[in-house]
Amino acid sequence: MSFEVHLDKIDKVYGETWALKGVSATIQTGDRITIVGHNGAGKSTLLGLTATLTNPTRGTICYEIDGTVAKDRGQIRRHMSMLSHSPMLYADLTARENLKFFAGLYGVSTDHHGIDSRLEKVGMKAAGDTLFRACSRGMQQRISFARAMLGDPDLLLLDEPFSGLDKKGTERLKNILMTEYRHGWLLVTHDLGQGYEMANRLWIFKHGRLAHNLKKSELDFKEYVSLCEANLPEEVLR
Amino acid sequence: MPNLILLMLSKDLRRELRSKEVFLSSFLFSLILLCIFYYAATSSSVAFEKLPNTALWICIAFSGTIGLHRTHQAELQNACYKALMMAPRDPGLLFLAKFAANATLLTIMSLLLLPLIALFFNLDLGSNLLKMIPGLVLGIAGFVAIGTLTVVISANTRISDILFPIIHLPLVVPVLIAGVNCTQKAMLGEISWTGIQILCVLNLVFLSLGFMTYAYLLEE
Amino acid sequence: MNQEPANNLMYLTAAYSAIWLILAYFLTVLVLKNRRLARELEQLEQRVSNMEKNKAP
Amino acid sequence: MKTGSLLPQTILLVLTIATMETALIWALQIAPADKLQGDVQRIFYFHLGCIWPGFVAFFYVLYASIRYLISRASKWDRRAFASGQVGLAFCTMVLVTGPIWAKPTWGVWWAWDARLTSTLIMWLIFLGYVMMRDYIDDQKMRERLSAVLGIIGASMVPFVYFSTRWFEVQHPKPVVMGDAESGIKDPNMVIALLLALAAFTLLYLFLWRRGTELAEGDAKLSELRMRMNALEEEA
Repeated sequence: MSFEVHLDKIDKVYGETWALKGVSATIQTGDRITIVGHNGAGKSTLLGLTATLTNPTRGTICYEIDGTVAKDRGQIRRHMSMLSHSPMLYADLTARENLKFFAGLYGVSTDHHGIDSRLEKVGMKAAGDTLFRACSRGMQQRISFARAMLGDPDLLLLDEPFSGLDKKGTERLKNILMTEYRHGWLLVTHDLGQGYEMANRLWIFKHGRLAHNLKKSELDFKEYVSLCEANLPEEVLR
Repeated sequence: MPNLILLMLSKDLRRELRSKEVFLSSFLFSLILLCIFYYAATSSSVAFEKLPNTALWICIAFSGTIGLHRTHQAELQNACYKALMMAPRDPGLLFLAKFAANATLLTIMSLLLLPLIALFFNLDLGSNLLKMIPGLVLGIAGFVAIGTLTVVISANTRISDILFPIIHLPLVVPVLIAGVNCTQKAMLGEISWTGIQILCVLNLVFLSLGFMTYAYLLEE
Repeated sequence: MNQEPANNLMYLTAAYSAIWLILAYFLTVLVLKNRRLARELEQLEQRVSNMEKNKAP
Repeated sequence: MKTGSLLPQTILLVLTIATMETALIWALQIAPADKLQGDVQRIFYFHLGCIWPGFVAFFYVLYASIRYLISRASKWDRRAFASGQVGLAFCTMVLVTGPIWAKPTWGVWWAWDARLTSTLIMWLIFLGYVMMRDYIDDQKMRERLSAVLGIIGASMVPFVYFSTRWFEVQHPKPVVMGDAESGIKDPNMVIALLLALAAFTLLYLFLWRRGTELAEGDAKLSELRMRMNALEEEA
């Protein structure tokens, strides 16, 4: 199964600010791309655009599924899902009820057992019947990962999935991402070390432009950090 | 499609049973409204007993607005609505599902309100209850059909809580006029067929409008 | 119908002046916005040309 | 381009003023006073004159909003918005002149007459439409949501009219002077009414054009400002 996204000269304008400017790139099957950029540099916008949640002001996005161009939004959406810093799950439902609802909504047929095995994969089987609001932030994010994985997506859109997690929680979620998931993703993050470790492609955004689009093999971590420092303001790098 | 509606309905009902958000915001609020209503009526020497229908619809209009706003806020919490927006589903069907869930919640709320109104206004509902149901249900359906759209529209503005009633209530005036008439007649033991016909037409128009335009609201 | 004609004329005047007042208000708002727009456009165009001059050499 | 659009603009303006003058003269001087209502009835010419383009304005909002959602071209949003604004202004005129006419004829400023009520509700619907735009920052979002609200609002207008009238049948009017004895009979009255209609239609066209141009200027301005910001940020 191949799933490719072609971005062609994308402009996106919000109010009077330019979120994205002339972004052209291709996301190929299995690309694990880490995106860094200063605040408001259009990283989340890019994820929203890729997820077909919003339309570009100018330019086109083209999706290719198994070599044929897909037009139908529903069909495209089945191949992607999003995991962001907000879990996108209902606080008043249990983990199991949440997953059941979204499985139904996304047209994934899962019986009781299926939901259980998905919860087991993220190590949350025991907490399946606790209310989502009673779960810790780390647990919530793991359940949210199970939600994102419901449709077995070919491309994961990760919008700062680690924010608000402690070190242990981050490690755990990262491990799950690296072991349980085999396809590509777009990861927006502030943590350069993590971003570099998890990626096989590195994107650096500056003022809404895709300033650098590099393969991981082209540069080592030190070079990456210095490249980021050259492009990004200090407050992003902390 | 029935699947999707059932799914949304069971989710919203379960959420409601746990959080009691709509119950608190709508039903208890209506109770307070009824008290105010009593004192406002009697202090101006209006026969309070003659106003059960008025009180019913004022409660529905006000608490319905609050309830709709509340349920949508709950969707926005944790960005759940974003997950709904990304669902690979026909937006029109999503609208119908959301509408069905909202309408069911508000209908249950108003059915709970009916005995209370009968009690406060010394009304003998027994024989006329069945005659009231069509007007009430259709009226609420129309109210919610528009509300399901306007609540999303106003949620994207900076002052959603204020703007929602301002844009919602004028749009549902035709529904309210027809609904008020239907239930008033029903309380007198008649059925207003014209009123029910009008309500049916309005519902049809609202639902098709929502079916066609909801796609444009499910964007960022 | 049972009012004095003079009184009647007062209402007539009131109605017509109300129309003109609303119209005048609308027009004033339009004109004022237009002026502000023209002013800002001029300023911006100047800024743009300044920047381009700075860029050219 | 600017000089090209200036000539029709001027012609339209001159035409509007001329028709408006003639309509005024006809309504206030030439048309005879109403037998029962007296001179107050003269309010009616301009009162009715406002309603008609008000309706046109709202149906244009419907049309332009649909065109916007199909094409997603900002020009349709600007046209719809300008039309909504003018419609709101005309609706306000109707709402203000209505009570002024009602007081000497009906004896009260406001009666819950179907015409008054439905105009009031229509006014509220479009006040919401015009107001909402100020509270959405993102342009595309504003255009999209306005278009949806415009469609819902404008398609509600006939129902508002219908339902308020239907309601009136249920409850006979209070002591209201009917229009049976008075009303428009004299040919000069008809001419006055037609002239007022023509004048306000022309006025609508003129104001709508100006409003659209203003919105276009605004769009151009924010585009420029945005490019400036981007340039300065990079520099």
